[in-house]
Amino acid sequence: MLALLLILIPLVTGVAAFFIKNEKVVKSWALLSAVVALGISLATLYYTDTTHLTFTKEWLPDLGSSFSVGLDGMGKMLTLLTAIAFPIIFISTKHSTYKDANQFYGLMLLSQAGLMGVFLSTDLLLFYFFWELALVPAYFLCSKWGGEKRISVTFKFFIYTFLGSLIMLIGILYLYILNPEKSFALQSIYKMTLNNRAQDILFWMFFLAFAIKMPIFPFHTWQPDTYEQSPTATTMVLSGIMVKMGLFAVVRWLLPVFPHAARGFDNIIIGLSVTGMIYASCIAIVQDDLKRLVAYSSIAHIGLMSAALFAGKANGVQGVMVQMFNHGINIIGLWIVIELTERQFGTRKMSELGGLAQKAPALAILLVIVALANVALPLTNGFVGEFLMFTGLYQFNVWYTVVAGLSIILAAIYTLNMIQKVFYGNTNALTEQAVDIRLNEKLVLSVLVILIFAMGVYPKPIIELTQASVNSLVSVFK
Amino acid sequence: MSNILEYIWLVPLFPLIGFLINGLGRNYLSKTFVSIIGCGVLLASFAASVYFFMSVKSGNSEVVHLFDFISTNSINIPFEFQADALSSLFLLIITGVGFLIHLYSTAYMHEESSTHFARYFAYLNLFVFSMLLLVLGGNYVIMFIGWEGVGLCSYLLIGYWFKNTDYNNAAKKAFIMNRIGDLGFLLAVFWMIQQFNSVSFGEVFAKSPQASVAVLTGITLLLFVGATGKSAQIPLYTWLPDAMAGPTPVSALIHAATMVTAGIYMIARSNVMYTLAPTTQTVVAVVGLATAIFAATIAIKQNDIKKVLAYSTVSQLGYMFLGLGVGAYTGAVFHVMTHAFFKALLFLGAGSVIHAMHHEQDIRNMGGLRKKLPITHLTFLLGCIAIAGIPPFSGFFSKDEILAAAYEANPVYWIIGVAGAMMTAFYMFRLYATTFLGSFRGTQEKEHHLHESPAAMTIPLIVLAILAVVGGFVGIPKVFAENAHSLEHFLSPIFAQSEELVKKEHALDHTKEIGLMAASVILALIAISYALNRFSKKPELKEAEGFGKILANKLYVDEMYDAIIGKPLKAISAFFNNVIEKAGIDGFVNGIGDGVQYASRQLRLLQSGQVGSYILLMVIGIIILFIIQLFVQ
Amino acid sequence: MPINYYIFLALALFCIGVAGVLTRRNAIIIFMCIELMLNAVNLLLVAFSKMHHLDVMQTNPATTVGTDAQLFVFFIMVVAAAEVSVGLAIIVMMYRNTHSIDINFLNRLKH
Amino acid sequence: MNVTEILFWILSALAIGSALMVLLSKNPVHSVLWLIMVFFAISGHYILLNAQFLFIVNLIVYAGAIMVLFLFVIMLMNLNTDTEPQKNKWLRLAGVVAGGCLMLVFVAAFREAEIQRQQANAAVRLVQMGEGNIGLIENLGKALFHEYVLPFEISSVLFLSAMVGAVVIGKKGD
Amino acid sequence: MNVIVLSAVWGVVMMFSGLFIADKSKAKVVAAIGLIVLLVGNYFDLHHQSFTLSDFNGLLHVDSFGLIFTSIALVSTLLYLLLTGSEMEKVGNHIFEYWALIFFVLCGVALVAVYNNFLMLFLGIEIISIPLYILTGADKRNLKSNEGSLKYFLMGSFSTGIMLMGIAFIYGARGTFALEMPPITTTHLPVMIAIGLTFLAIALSFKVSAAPFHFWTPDVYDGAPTVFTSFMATVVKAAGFIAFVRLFEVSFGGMTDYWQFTIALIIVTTLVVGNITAVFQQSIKRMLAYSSIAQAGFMLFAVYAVNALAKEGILLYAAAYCLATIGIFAVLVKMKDYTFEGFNGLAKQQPLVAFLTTIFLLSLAGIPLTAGFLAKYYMVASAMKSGTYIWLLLIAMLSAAVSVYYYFRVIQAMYFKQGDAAASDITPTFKVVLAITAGLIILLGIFPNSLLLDWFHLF
Repeated sequence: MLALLLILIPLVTGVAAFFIKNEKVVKSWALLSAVVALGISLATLYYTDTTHLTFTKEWLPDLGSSFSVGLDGMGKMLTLLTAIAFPIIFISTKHSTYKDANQFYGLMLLSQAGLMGVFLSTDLLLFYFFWELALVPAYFLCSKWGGEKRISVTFKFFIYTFLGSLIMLIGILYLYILNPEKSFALQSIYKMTLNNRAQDILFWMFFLAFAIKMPIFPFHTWQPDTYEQSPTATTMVLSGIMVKMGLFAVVRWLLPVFPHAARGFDNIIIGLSVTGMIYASCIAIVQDDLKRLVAYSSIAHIGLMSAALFAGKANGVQGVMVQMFNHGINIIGLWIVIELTERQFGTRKMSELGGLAQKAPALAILLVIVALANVALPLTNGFVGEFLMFTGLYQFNVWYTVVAGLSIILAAIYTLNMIQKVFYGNTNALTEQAVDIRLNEKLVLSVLVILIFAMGVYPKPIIELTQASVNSLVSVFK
Repeated sequence: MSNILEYIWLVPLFPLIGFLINGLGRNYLSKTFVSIIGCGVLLASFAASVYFFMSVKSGNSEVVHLFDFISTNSINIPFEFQADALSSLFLLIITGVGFLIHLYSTAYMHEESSTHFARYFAYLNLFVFSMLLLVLGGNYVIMFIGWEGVGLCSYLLIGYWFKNTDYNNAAKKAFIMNRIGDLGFLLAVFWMIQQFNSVSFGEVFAKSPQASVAVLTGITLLLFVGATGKSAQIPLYTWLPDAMAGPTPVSALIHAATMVTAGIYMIARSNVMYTLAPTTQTVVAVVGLATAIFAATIAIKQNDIKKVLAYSTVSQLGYMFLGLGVGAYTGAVFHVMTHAFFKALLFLGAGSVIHAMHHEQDIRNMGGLRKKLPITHLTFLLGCIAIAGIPPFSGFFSKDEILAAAYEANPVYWIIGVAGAMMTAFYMFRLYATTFLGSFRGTQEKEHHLHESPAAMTIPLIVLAILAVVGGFVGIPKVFAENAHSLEHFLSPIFAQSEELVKKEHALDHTKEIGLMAASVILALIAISYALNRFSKKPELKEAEGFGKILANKLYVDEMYDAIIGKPLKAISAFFNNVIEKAGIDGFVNGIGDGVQYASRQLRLLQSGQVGSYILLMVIGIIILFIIQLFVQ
Repeated sequence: MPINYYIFLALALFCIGVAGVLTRRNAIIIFMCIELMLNAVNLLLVAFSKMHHLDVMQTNPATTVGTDAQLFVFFIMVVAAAEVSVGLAIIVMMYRNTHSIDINFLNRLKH
Repeated sequence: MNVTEILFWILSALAIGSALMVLLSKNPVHSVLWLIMVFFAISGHYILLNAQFLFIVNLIVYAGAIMVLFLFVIMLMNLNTDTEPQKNKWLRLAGVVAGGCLMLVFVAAFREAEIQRQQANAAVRLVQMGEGNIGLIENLGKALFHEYVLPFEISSVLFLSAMVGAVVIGKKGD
Repeated sequence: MNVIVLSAVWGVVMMFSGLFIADKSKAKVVAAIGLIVLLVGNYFDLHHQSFTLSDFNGLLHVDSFGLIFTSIALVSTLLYLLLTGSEMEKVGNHIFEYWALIFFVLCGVALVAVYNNFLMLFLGIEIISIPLYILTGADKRNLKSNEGSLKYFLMGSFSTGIMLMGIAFIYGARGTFALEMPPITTTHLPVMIAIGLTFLAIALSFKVSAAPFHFWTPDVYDGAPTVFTSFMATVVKAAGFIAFVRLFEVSFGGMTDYWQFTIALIIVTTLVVGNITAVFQQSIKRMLAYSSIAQAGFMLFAVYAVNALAKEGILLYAAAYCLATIGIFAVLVKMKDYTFEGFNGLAKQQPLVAFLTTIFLLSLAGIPLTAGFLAKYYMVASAMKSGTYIWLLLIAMLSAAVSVYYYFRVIQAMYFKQGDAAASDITPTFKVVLAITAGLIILLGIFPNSLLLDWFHLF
């Protein structure tokens, strides 16, 4: 039942938000809804019984699909991430003004509902529903409140990801046809034994959709543009949570269902991921726009996660679990900083900024911490995940690790460049009048920083939360 | 009752508390309070260290399990501390020297505004915390935490004056070069996990003898890559001279006494693996020796007081690696200790000079400071003598132990080593003479303002000077007195396993050893006297020429790196960004869109508006369908 | 008569009708060609009707098999008549507006 | 070759020839007349097939009423000239070629079927000529008002709509 | 069967009420009453209560498939009437006649939904076609309307000829016009059946505007008065599909191996031509014409698959497609400017209308939670169930992605572009009916079973 609430609350409040005309009220409304969702999400951590964590209702009997949602460790972790992210986003954007705020917050909540649904569904067709449902509000958010080139850019984003989803849809159907039980239920699909040829074909159909969503090189080109053009609140959702959809889907729907194909194509995918890591890191070095820089850095991080996932070693997969959460936290932190910077100076160009550390020390410190977590400095949350992922990748193949490891260095280069260009050095005409961040922003960032350190020093809870998921996944590879 | 060493976590806890107080309260605390906190936590830490040291000295040692850090089904990496001889010795050095430098800093940094002052102390405390983690860590991952932590603090402190772009660049360079090394370290850790399924020292070392030599060579080489980054060895040494951009006490603490010796600590800690991998040992020795001589050569032509010391540090670190490479682990650790004393002393002395000179660092503008800064002068001189290896100063004993071991391994090592030692003596006394002897070469105004530093600065100088003088006596070689090498005795449990594996006999007889000592001392003395003669009278003020110029430009290594790595990286990045990303992948994606648009434009021309052509097309369609239906299938 | 003769004849007429539709520009002539096609169909249907009738009659002389096809032809004529009335009305309307029934001038709607 | 066969060939040749003339005549009125010729020929075939009712209907409805309507409209539009602008030569050629190809495809298909039939030694399917009473009005009438009363009624809807349509389209003034 | 009779009768009623009712705007009311009567009649039919004779000599086969479709057609027409009915007054004076013609068309629609004999198919299609030729040309002064009408007529008659040829050959092969055909036992399809089948496939492809027999569609849809385009593009087109599916299921269902490839080719051509050509259109009306071609490509999957899933699917698709398209046309007809630019900034002027239009567009694009998604899903699923041409499905998905391009251009224009879209007389009633239409789409997208498909098993 709790699982159902996690979807319903943002859905209902989201729809309701459209009818609240007062901007202040709608902001509070959205925040309230997000906080309630967070509370429920926290409550799910407490329960382990299925009555609280699952919900099933007959839905499309002809098609063998039912409305069934449920939470396992990984699901809890990702819904928690989603539930944490939204209040943070709402608080941090409290001072941003959005035209038609009711629509903005309504759509944000709807996208939350979609995301929750993706993480919760235990029915493949339902999963597909939510998969798309998360995309549509994002499209509107980006297109309406985005930057100058928003229309064409988000359009590309939409068609690109939609195409991937459609191909997955064929795969879903094909899988259904092959399923003797004629059911979309997770358990039923897990029970299937597919022949190798079917696995190979289906694997790519599914993987393409997930690869575009994550995104993995070379399917990533929608991403920097979209991140750049979207309103930052949406970018947070996109990069903090939505990319996790791809990874989550790989864990939930790809690897356990097509184990043979996953093993067969592991080198190709890891190769792509690792290439992407280096490639994206290199590109990040020459970016001038903060958002693009973070976007490319995200591609590099996702590349590592994907590589570790397909390596299929227990450590690596565990690392991915940890990192899914942590990357979400970190990148949201980065976006908040960028949002704050942009709101104040109206630019994201690093070449136009500088010397902010003098004027806004709190912002600078918080950014440095988040940025360092992003480059996986030990004792920050980024380290635990990356360490485990590299360990897993190493067990798979040394050379991938060596090449992927270069990204550690490259990440340091672009991150430090960013810190230096934005925060250090002397102020210029633009940044002369800078003021430090407000209390609510400090609060939000502090929460993130506390999470960063808490997860970095004592990652055990999250490891234990996801351990069962890891075990079942790794057993697939054996 | 549980072991008292269970409480060893107190040692790093104090600086952490100091960091938190100073860091969070930087806008509210007064400078005095910050100083008290900053120094106080170190003092407390030092006191605790002494206490634990005593406990260890009486044969105690313990692996302290604090909590589970990364513990999955397949691997368990606890947060554990290793309290034993090696770490307790390092604790002493770090907290002791650290305290002195903190104390020194209260005066040195007094001009900073209180916010920045607090920030400075927060960073310093954080650094000490990280360094303590590094040496206390009971496994490679905890060590790595400290390892990266000190790199970070180094970065923060080098770039402390963040308004200056050059400083920032130096800080960035330090961090990135460290990261290159860290990658090696990490790969080694991954390898260890794969090989031993553990990263805890005890387990790894216990399992090492069973591992193949190739694996151990690989792991140790990768670890050594990490060490070259942190300890500024060829090829990753160039960040250290640049790191002099930071405040001088920082240079003293981080870039001379503690952080840069992390590599030595790590290898000494991993001595079992290194002993089992002779190839790596050779590599370590050769790299160490090469760095020693290479950096010494460059140091000869440097005119910045801190740069000379920086290259000297690089060079001395090279000696330490030489020691590690030839199996003289105790010697290397011994040299770490003495080096911490005299190099910290020299840096602080240099800081005192810079303080007096109002941030003038070029020795060509100094001279004759002997009278104005008597305490500084005297302590600096003692430091110079110590580093030059003149008995009975500390540097003599430690350096000699390394050189003796090097001779045993290969006499060529010794010859080159001694040549380096000679150069060390030469450039140190060149520095000394140019700075303190002769007459003042700066402006009148500057001369007028020259003054001895306050007590907070001179006391550390004096203490360190005493240590630099007498520090060597903990390791008196057997030649002079049997069993007088108390350090060796103290550290023996750490290296016992290695000793057992090698079981080498001391081939060097005592006469020969004394002969070698004498030779090195005499050569050093010759170099000293030449330097004193040459530079106290007419210091080299003009620009260097010829080979000297190449040396003065640090052999153009930075430029070379830029040409080999920096520029290609930028070019590749730009290529990726502009060509592959924009024209290639994105071009392809957009091309599909454009293709559809183009197809649309063309295809709609079929819709010509002419019924005749419509029907014609339909009939053609009919014919094709019939052909397919009737004949193809 | 073998049925193939009728089939070929009907198809020939049909194809001539198609060719006529394709080659002429006058809307009325095109329409006439379509009528030609319909007549080809009619002929074919009647032929088939008699073919099936013959088949069955050998076993059952009183059969009425084949009646349906002839009725179908009747309905085709009915529909054709209705179609002609509407079609010619449209052509006339067109002619009233443009004074032409040349289909080549029908190109306001395109692309 | 009996009379029926001779008549079949003559009528067939007449039908095809007249049909071709419909295409080839430049003057629309001539086309109409040639088309009437075709209808006559086809009606002749109906006679041969003993489809008397259809023969009559074809003559009255088609050749009589419908063609007269055509003729009437052509006259109304004053198209009684040879000046119909010709289509583009290539398009005309394409039209003829397309029609020919279509014919070719069918001929080929039936040739193939014929070969298969011969291989299978199956009998040639014949058409009943000149006898049989299904084409008589009595038989057809019965069927029409028994089994086929539904389409018969429904065709009235068709006529109604055609009627309404003619009014809507043809009525002047709006 | 009730509907066939009632619609013909009500057509006559409409004609005569034109004589007695002077107020043209009352036509709508009479028509609405008629539609409700038809719906009631159909409801009774669904419960096996035919007002008239139930023995059709095998000419009709009244089943749930046909009757549910008839209901869909009637409900769509009713919504169409409520949304766009009053726009008819702008076309010309003969409102009552227009409605009469629409009722005749409905008669044809009801006929092709339940036919069981080629004769009835032929008659049904003609009854649908002839009034449409007229309605296309209803705007007599408008040369485009004239032109569309003539084009439609010429090509329509041509296709009639083709269909008749097909029927003739099928008859030649079998000696009966009944629809059921025994499965083929020989290795080759008999040549006459092959030819007949292909001719019929071509003729019906023409009716449902599948490429390469689609050429009439854009011109006719564009030329016809928009009110009638709306009707033509939805109810009539869906009826074509029902006829198509019925024919291929009952007659040729036993020989799928012999023609699936042909249909697959038609599907691919249709999807590619429809979607790609739609991309470059500037007029939304014309874009919708091409989009209807593209949608036809999807609906053809039901013909391709001819299984139970396909039949359910085509019903759902028909409902989804009719509702969404009627909705969009209802909005379009209110607009001054039919180009994409004409919609710029509509969300500002008419937020609700823009939002509902968005739902229609999303449904057409096949985004989940709308009926359009499930419809497409059923189509693909049925195709997958019956055949193994996976490339066909891939092309379908690629073209669905392309279709997003042109549907979303409208959304972009409404929401993200500046402009002053001018929409005239949007009444509250209009909004309510539009909202009901959109609501139906959403409900169908979430609960297709209880709303529509469960009826299927009733019969």
